[in-house]
Amino acid sequence: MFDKTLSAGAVVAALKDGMTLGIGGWGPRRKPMALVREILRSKLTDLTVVAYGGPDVGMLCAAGKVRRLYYGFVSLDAIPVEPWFRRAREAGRIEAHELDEGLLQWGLRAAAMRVPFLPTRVGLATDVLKLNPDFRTVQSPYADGEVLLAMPALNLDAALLHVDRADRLGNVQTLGPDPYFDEWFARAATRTYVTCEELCERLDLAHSADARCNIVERSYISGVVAARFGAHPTSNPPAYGWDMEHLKAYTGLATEAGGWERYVNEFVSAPEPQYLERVGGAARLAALPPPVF
Amino acid sequence: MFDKTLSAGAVVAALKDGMTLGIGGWGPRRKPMALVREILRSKLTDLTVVAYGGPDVGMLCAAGKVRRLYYGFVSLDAIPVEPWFRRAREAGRIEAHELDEGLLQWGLRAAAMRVPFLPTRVGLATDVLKLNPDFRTVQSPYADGEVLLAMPALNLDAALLHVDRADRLGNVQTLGPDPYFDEWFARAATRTYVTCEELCERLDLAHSADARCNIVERSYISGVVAARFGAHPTSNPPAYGWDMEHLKAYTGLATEAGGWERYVNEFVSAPEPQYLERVGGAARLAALPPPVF
Amino acid sequence: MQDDYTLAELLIVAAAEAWRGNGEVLASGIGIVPRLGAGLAKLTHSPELMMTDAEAYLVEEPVPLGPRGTYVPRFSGYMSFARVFDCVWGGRRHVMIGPIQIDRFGQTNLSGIGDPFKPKVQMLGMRGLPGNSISHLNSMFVPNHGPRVFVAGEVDVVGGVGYNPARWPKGASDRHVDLRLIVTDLCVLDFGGKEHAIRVRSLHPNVTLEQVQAATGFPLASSGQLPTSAGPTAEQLALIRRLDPHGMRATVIKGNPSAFAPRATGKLP
Amino acid sequence: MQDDYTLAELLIVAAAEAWRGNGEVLASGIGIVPRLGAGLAKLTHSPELMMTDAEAYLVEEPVPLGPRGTYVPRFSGYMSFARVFDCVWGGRRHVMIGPIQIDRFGQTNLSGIGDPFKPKVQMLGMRGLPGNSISHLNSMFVPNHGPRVFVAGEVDVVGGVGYNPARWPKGASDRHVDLRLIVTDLCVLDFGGKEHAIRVRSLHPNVTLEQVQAATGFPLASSGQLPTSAGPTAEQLALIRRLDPHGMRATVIKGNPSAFAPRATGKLP
Repeated sequence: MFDKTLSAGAVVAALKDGMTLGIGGWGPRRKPMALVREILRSKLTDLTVVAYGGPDVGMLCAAGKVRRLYYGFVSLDAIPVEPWFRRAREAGRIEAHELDEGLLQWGLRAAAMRVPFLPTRVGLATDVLKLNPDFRTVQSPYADGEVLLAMPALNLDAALLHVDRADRLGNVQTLGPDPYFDEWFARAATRTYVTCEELCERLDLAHSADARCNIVERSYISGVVAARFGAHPTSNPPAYGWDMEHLKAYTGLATEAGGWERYVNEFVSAPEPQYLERVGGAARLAALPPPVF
Repeated sequence: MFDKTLSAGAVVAALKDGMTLGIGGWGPRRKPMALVREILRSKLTDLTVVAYGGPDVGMLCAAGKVRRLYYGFVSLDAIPVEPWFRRAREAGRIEAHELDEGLLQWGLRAAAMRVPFLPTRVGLATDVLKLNPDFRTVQSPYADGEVLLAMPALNLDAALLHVDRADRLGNVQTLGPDPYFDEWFARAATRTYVTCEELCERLDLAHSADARCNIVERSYISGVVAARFGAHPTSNPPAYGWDMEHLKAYTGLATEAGGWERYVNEFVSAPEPQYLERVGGAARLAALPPPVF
Repeated sequence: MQDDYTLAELLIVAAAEAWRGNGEVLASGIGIVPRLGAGLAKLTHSPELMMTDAEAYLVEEPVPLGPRGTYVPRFSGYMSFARVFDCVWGGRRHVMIGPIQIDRFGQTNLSGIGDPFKPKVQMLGMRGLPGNSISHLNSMFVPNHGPRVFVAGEVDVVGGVGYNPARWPKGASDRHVDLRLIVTDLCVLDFGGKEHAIRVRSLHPNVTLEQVQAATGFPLASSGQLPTSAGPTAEQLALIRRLDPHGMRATVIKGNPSAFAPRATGKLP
Repeated sequence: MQDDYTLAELLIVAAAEAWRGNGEVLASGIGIVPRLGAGLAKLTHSPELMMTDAEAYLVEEPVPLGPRGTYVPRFSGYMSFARVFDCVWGGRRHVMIGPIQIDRFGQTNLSGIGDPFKPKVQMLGMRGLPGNSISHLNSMFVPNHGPRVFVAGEVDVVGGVGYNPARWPKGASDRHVDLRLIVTDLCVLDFGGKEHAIRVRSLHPNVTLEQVQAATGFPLASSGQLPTSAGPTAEQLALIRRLDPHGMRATVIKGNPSAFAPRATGKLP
């Protein structure tokens, strides 16, 4: 057969400055953080990022990797505003294309369906139009003649996702209750790279009974990286919750001089195995409780 | 609480001549046949029907209930062309709005999202446009300027579905591997009526673990009818397969003089409990094997 | 005895009223008071309301706030984020959120303060405001009624649409816009004034119309004798306690005052 | 020994070639020969192909035709009908179907014969032809090559689009249209002629170009010495038998002839 496994470093080496990257997950949930950290370790820059943002977006902003950002929010949930994103925004350092959450997925669907736009009322009469001056309206060709926002396709050069299981062929499964919009990030992207908690030789042989947890067919998956706890410090339900202790410390640094350098030195500069040790090791991470709402 | 259960007769009494009805399922799969039979027993007529057609469409055509039909196909699968649909078409008795299968769901999604149309390339350069002379194109307002088909919303007055489980509140679950487009029929409809194999008091109390099998939230379900084997002679996987013996006899009648009257007399004229007896009774129906492809 | 309730508890009862008679909609209360209000509505006057476990499932019994002990929610349906948007765009939902700014048109802001291209204070972002406000019923909760929230001009960033004709492109449809209640720590407002102007509907105990107007950046409509906002009945209070077993509602208003505590006049932050 | 195969088996090998070098696409073979061809492609030259169990799941091992005995398919992914359309519109698919009519432009018909408003013979309907043909790779299978299938004018009902400029509205894009092979009981055709004209690519044993042209309602392109279509190797034959344990391929061509049986000349239905 064939084998799509590669290292996080090889994924990042395949990305180019100026690319448009989609990042799966939702806020502090199931983010491909091992790949984000690998980007932080690299020289990759000048990115356009499309995400339901959490610490992925915050860290990329803090590191100056983001030129342009399409987002509905950037939040750590229990910490409502991502602190590093806030700093970057208040400094005017990123071109902010703020969107309605539903509009963002509509743009991904347009890209997935390979149409230039999808119509909607959402965004009309709001400052979505001010923050996205390139957006146009379209008129219904039917008797209603209604004018709608033509949400443009958010075509991605690459999407990054974290999943529970993957195999060497690129089949993937997520086991949490909500797949978020990962499927649509993948379908909107030319290439998609996933990190996974568990790498199998063949998902059909190992986990056939869970095939309905397959969020997108493998033709959309270009590369697979084994990364146990690769979503940390975000959650990967139901396996582990987010690491609020870590996120609080990370947030605290945002108001300190040299805070980002400290975070990088302590958690990012060393490779991933050390990262996992520094945040407490496998036993602690596996025991992070799921959040209760 | 509240209680949405009613009889099949009450459902049909709530429908009006000239309405646009969507029918869930796919070909000879999970069709709300008990409701279709109840329509056959009624005076309801002049319907516009939207369906991935199987014997539901064939029977409604045979009975002269259909004025206008939106469909991608009408098939019994192993019997590729639905025989009664074929007769009606060849007699020129129905206004046929033949669509691409994907276009049909796109029209349902437009209705579900309450937009007047959704754009697509699908249907351009084909006789979909000849058979749907009211369809219009729309031009992308972006630099590509591409001309696309503006698939109009297929707004339904009512949708009819068959599900495995429902409760009195209108919560529903389907247990088969494919939910087809039932969700989108429901979202496209002002009201949706379901028949169910198993009626529960409360699905949250009885089958919470299967909540992900809930195909659409109960705000879209107006009425619930208990109808064990309500999909017969179509399949309801994984519970029972289609009844090919019955479908073959039904097909054979289409080329006989008075064939439809014979079918009605034998299977439709008596109420549903007798129908189930006449087609072999519960033990036979429960043992109908799933088809193998 | 019946008067022995906090302002937060009164606000929960007021919030619950937003969902009365809505029919079968998804009741989304974002934040402690709105969520408890939605739960209370479902447990009393509006059992047909739908509600989530705040994650991906629908429940028929509102999930209590905070750690659950041995309580395990039971699911009647599925409501992933993807399905939420389908539900929103389909219109069968009523959400109550806490914007950082509201203007006379009912336009709302959750994005930030100042220039949206370089905000003085960046907040959450648009989140679902544009979609919610243009698709289905919307209400708002303001725990700190003052002119910083109820701004004199337009909100700094329009996230949620309102009844501002100047904002609507020609040919666009506002037919699904339906703003309902604004529950604040001073009063309950609605959009029942002329051309959907914001109107005082009831005043909380010991609050005067003058206080409310002084704390609001634009003129409020009002008519006749204003009722006093109803507090919880004993039954409602018992339900509120069941829905909030850890007393998280005590954190909503500073000092967790009684509903009948005297108000400082000329409240201006 | 190696020549001991049926025409159907040769067609399966010819069909399999359609999916060579496509990359990672969903290989959908509709009907016995196309489905066996897709399976053969995956088991030999193109393991990256995706395939379904003909219901709602993806498999990595092609599912054999007919009753399965103790064989239980194992699933690597999910492919409901809804997802099929996402896959189709996304373009990562190659389908081979058997149209009832094909014209010189590659336009195809599965709807019916005669006036589409009152057909002489109603067939299946458009099914997925418009979407398939405008979105991704398409091939065709014709077990009865003749002028009733390869019609002189346009097909009676255009379901699948082709290379017919007159059909395309100004400004519409045909950039994803990519018609590949037509495998018939006489030959293999492609769209490699001038302006995508249909061209003979290879002739089956004992078939002449003249026979093929006589059985086709429009002029076919061809160039130079035409090769004879390859039959299965022993390995391919073994795989075909594994994929079709009940011998359903014997029902495809009337009489299930050897690939080397003599052909009647002037085959005209």
